[in-house]
Amino acid sequence: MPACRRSGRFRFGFLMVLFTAMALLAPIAVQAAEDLESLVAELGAAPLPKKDEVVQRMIATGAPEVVTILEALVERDLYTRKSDEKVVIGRKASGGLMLLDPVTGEELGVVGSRDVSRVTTNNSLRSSVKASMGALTLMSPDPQRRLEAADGLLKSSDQTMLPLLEQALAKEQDAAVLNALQLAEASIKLQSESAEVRLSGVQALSDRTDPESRVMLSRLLLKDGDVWREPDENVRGAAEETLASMESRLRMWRTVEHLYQGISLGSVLLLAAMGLAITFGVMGVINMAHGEMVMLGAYTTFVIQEGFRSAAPELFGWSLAVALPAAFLVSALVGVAMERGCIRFLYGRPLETLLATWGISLILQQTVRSIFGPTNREVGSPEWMQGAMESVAGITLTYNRLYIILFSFCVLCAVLLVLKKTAFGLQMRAVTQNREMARAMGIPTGRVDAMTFGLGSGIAGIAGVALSQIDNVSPNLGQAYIVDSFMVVVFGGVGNLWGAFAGAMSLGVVNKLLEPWAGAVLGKILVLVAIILFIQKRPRGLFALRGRAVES
Amino acid sequence: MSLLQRLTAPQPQAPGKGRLASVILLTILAAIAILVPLLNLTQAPGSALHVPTYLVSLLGKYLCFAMLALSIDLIWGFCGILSLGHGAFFALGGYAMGMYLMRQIGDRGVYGNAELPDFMVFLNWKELPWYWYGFDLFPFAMVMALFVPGLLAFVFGWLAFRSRVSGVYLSIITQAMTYALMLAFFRNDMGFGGNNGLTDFKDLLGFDLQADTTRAALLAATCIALGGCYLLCRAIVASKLGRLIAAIRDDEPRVRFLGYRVENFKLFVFVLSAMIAGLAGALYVPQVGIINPGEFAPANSIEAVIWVAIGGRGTLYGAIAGGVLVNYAKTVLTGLIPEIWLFALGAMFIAVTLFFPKGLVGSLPGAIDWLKAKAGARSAATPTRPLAKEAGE
Amino acid sequence: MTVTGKASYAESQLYVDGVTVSFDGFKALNNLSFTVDPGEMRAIIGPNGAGKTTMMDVITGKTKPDEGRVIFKGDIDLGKRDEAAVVALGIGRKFQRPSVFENHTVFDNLELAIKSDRRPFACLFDRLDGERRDKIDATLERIGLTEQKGRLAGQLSHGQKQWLEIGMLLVQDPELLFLDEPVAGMTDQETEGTVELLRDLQGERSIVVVEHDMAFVHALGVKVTVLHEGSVLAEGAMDQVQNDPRVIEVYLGR
Amino acid sequence: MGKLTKWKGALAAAALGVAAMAGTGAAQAQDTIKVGVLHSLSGTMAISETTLKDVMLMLIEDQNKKGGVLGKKLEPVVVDPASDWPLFAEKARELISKEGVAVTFGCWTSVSRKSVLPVFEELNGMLFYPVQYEGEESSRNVFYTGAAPNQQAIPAVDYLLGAEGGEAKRIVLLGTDYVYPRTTNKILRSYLNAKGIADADIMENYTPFGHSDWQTIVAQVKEFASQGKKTAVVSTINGDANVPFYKELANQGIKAEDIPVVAFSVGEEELAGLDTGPLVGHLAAWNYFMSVDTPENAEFIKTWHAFIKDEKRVTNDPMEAHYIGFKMWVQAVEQAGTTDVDAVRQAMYGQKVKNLTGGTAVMNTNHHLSKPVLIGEILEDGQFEIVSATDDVVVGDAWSDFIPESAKLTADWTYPWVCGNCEKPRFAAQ
Repeated sequence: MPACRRSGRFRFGFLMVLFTAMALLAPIAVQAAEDLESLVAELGAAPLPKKDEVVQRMIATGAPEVVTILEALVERDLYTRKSDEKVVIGRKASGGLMLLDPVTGEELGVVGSRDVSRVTTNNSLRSSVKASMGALTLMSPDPQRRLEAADGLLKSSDQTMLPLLEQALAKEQDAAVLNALQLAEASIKLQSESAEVRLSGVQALSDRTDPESRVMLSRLLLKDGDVWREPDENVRGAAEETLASMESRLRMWRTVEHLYQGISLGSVLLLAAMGLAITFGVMGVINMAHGEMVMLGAYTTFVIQEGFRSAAPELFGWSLAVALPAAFLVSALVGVAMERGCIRFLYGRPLETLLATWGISLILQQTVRSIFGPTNREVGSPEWMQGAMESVAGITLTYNRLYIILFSFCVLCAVLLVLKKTAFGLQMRAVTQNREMARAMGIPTGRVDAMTFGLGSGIAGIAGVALSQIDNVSPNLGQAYIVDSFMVVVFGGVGNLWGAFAGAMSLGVVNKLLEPWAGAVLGKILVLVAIILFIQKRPRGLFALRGRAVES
Repeated sequence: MSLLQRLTAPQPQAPGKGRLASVILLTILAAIAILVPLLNLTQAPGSALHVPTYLVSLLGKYLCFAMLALSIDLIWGFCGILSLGHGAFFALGGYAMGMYLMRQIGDRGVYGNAELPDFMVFLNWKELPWYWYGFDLFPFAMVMALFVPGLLAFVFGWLAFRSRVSGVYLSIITQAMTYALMLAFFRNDMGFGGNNGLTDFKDLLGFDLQADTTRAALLAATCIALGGCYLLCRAIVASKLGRLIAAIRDDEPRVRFLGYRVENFKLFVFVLSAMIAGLAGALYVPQVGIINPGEFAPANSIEAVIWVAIGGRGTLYGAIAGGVLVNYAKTVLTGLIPEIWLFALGAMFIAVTLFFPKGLVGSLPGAIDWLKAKAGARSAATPTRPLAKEAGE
Repeated sequence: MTVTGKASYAESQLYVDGVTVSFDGFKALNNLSFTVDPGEMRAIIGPNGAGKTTMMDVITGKTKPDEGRVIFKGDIDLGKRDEAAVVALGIGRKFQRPSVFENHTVFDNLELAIKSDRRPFACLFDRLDGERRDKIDATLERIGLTEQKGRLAGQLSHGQKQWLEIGMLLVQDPELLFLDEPVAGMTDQETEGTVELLRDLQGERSIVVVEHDMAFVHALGVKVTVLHEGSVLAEGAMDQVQNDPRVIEVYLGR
Repeated sequence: MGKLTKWKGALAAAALGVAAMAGTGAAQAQDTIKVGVLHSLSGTMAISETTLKDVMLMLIEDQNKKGGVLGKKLEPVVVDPASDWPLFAEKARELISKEGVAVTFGCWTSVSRKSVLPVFEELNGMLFYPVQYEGEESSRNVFYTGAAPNQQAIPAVDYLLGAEGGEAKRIVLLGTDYVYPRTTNKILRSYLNAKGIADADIMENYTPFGHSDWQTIVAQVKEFASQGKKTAVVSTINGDANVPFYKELANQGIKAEDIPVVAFSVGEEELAGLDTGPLVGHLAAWNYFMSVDTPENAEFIKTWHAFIKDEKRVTNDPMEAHYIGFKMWVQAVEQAGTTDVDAVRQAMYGQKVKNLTGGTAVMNTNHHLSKPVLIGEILEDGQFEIVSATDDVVVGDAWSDFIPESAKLTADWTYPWVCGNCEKPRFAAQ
């Protein structure tokens, strides 16, 4: 894992802030301070369900080292040394783990990973520790840390934290943290003893639609047996009303979300089909090895990323930028080799190309399986492609999909430009329209054929880079997309890139609109049946030219 | 445009040396039908002449695939319709037989429910769905094995041919059809056992499916069915109807402007071909002991087309040979070189395409001529062209 | 757009009335009207893209007109019928590119064409009777291919293929015959033969010849209709049409 | 005359061909014991099954180093059924009747097992099946070394409902649409109902094999979880579909602390193809995890890395299942003094092998193992941290107690009670 995710370690300046927080928390720390050392040892030895209690007692000591220890616990850096059962903090170092004394911070030397065993945590423990730590890290200079603290507070809904929280709210600049803090504030208010404060909590949520607020509000409307969780009728009424208005606002946003998902599926289909639109649509080669070209692109990405991981892990974010041209080249070269070695003998016999390319696809699959093994390969996403844009409306637009949509449009434009504006594009169109005439005019038809096929294959390779971000990278990758790609090309109209575009988008959107009510399987079946019926209406696809010449 | 022209361009027709080939083929089939069961049942397992049961069901499986290939050749080789979804008809026939075999299990299933197959019992189905009615009767099931694929082919063909969907568009939507069916049959809610399909068959017409005699009889029945279908296809191809569908393949507008309703002819052959595929599926299931939605996979249909191409399209016997040959190669290679057999298979497809465009069997007449010419050349020194060039257009 | 022809449409063999067809905005036929009389031979000429083939597509049921109608024998509307139905009414069509079934023998080509039950099952059991065999032989004689009857049509010369295709139409006994460029790619000798063949046919049935070859049209010596941009530009005897300034401008002049 | 010779020639050729095919299997040297390995090396399942083939080769090589079995070397017979289910049956028959294998280790998917089952029963072969499955089966000729639903699904759900797992009140059952998820979810639903979770709080969703676009479903899960009750996801999503599912899960920001996902088909091997950073804390339930710290496991991993010559390769649960199955078979053969299937079968019952995770696995007379159940959380390095383990081994149930028709049934293959699906004892024929 990139080390950067563990950034924001304990810093001295931060300590000062902490002490202030500690002072505010003084009432909790009145109990006799226990010996931290023995508590840490107890933490290591306690079974999972008992650990939380130990953690609470550690916090109660008010010792500043507690934060470090608890962070280590949450980050799974807390270990028990096997030799003497001492609980230590372990940091990755060359040759194994550098052990630190949790209380004194003193270095205890590097040991192998087999010499220590990790202090186990689980989701509920971590979540409760984070909640308890919220108070301690709310003023951290690191926004990520503050965000976590706010999330922790949201979960603990600790009434005593309200004053500190208000203080933090007043100072906060970062929008995401502010948002989380407001949520936490509302959550704490909703847990208040006073119905009035609870009502104000409900009102504070009225402008939002995110899932967290909906969780909080719907919680008020639950019953435990016959008893309402929320005793006050007014608060319940307000919550109900707010929820209803959220729902109505959400309904529109959900349509937007479905459309986004549809377009995103469509752009994946478009990427997969675009190369085919050239090799199959323009050149007439029924290229069953198209999927394998996509797969080669994905594997190229894998190889490039491995290179980055071993040579320059800090530049990992750039790996995709390098992978794109590399994947294009690899697939294009294999495509050219295929064309020169086999397909060129088959022009004029398109059905035979189906056979030969099927054979090639088997060979390519097995080659990749022999070289890289049959299992999935890990292709990572650079930081900027991870996560999602959480809109205020509570719908999620994931970054990787967003980039793929943009990327597919860029590729489409680039290909259109190549075909329409370059000399090669002109030659290519000339050759596919009238080979004899083109040859007579001195166009090297053989080279143009090879380059056209190379272009189609190269685009498939580029698609592989994008698909590696959302799907398996395995020898079977190509198989999963070949049928869909053919559907898109045929649905849109053979030999027309705009057709492929329209076909991919309409299939993607229709599929995603159907899915919520028909289910994924039935939705897909319906789309296929729709394609079959549609072809009856337009036997040459969506974007076919109508006219005498086309039909002859 | 250019693609469509190419797709509708006439395919080379193998010279009509069908008679000799038919005799050889039917002889081999008769020999298999008589000799293999005989050698399997009468010879002791140690004897050199003994045919192991393993081989009996293997041969049966090959011949079912050969029948599927035959049905594809009828429409592709002679009518120019490339169906990339013929596996669907095969699988539907198989399911009809499978449903009969499931019902035959009766209360011998694990839950002892006489009415419901096991997979329905543990998925809480309370009663038999209506479309399972009647499948406890063998004749009904057999009629369905032919009727259901035929009906699907009729509806699909009626839509497609009437709208003049042709060439690659037709091929791709046949693929959509089989793909959609595959997804549908994967659904457990469909009531066909989902991914596991139908298995654990016990007996057929009261005969134990695991008995050697039953297997031998099934093999013989497959031989007879294949021979019969072959003769039927031959008869059709030789009739005026046959010449007409070949004419449709070569020049569809001309046929249309001679006053024939081309769609009806295509539909007729398509439905017939689907029914042959359905029959092949029905014979296949009791011999391999399972039918599941994997049979609908588009790749299976494409592979079946490849058998035809490898054997030689437009000859009928070539398709049969191709079906047996490719599957035999698969059996041998997956056992012999399990790690790399795909290389061998892939290379075989490419080599046949490049060097024997008429298929292995389809190239035989040409090869014989070439050999003869070569023999003649020694005395007369007449120049000859290499085979591959001659076979290419 | 002169509507010509002496007889009213009720007595005409074919009456094309204001037909318009457009493909994606391009008008292939634009309010086209003309009449062919029973037994008449007519030549239709026009530059590339004038709409000749589309006109035949409309008449033979392949393309549906956007506007206008096509009336056969005074009262049969062809607009709603498909190719097979149009052929059944007695209209035959020869294509520009000779289209015969190259993998069948000459005799088989004619057998497939001869009048018979056109349904699949009938074809499955159809056996040629003596009467139809005689008719095929007579047609073979007429198109001069008796010697070739056992050969594959693909092995015929270009001209022979054209004749075979005409023969395939003749065995159907059509009342109206469309011949699209019947002498394209023929040697002079073959062209002469074709002229003879057509002359021989004249009077038996109505024939519409669509041609580029001026000498051939001249040799036929029949009434000529000139198409331009989907409409009739001029009509009359060849000499008369050849001197029409509009025709010279759009067609002959180029 | 000419015709007659042709006929004769054809007949002779046919006979020759048949004889040639039959001959290939004949005449085997009997100085080795053949072990069949029936795992897909190509097609969709190669991704999981190839590893198992390698494990078998490793185990056999290891055993041969120790001198083989009964003084004979073991000889692996590897075939490729190519993820093609009927081909599985064909290959099984080939292994048993042509190759004469003493035992077969193989299959992954339920359908492949169902496909070969009649063959093994007819020819009285012996199959070791190493993968967790839906149960509802007990065959005389199959030993099930993977987990039955009660050895995986039920303990995992118990964990989610318990205090440690976060006391989930709403459960999403996500699965691929085939028999294993359907059956497991059916069992789970009736179990959840018994635990007081109403049907309204259970969401069930099925997707096709290899489903790759999870946007809608993950969004639906989020939606379902936003109704105020703690929600957890139980995933029986199969094979390849998992990678895109987890990628989507990570990108839509579903954190394990909010909505934990517990999976039954995701192990170390599946995670090897993923960036697990965003997935930390999601769960899986198995009988084995690579991260378990025992000397046996360390030894096993060491041998595996040496054999496969790749330090990065992981080990997983079905590999342990093969390990246990193979060891048991070797012990049973040594004990029976023969490889005869009937004798070995009787010797199998009660065989004990030390688990790689500590404790001892026992083969029961219903052909299922007693094994411990572990629940692990995903770590950043793609390994699992064990957060819960059963105190004792759990006896594999061939027939679930939560399906009424099935609860009545018992499986017991000890002589003379010989039946895999009986309500009352059934005895061997006299």
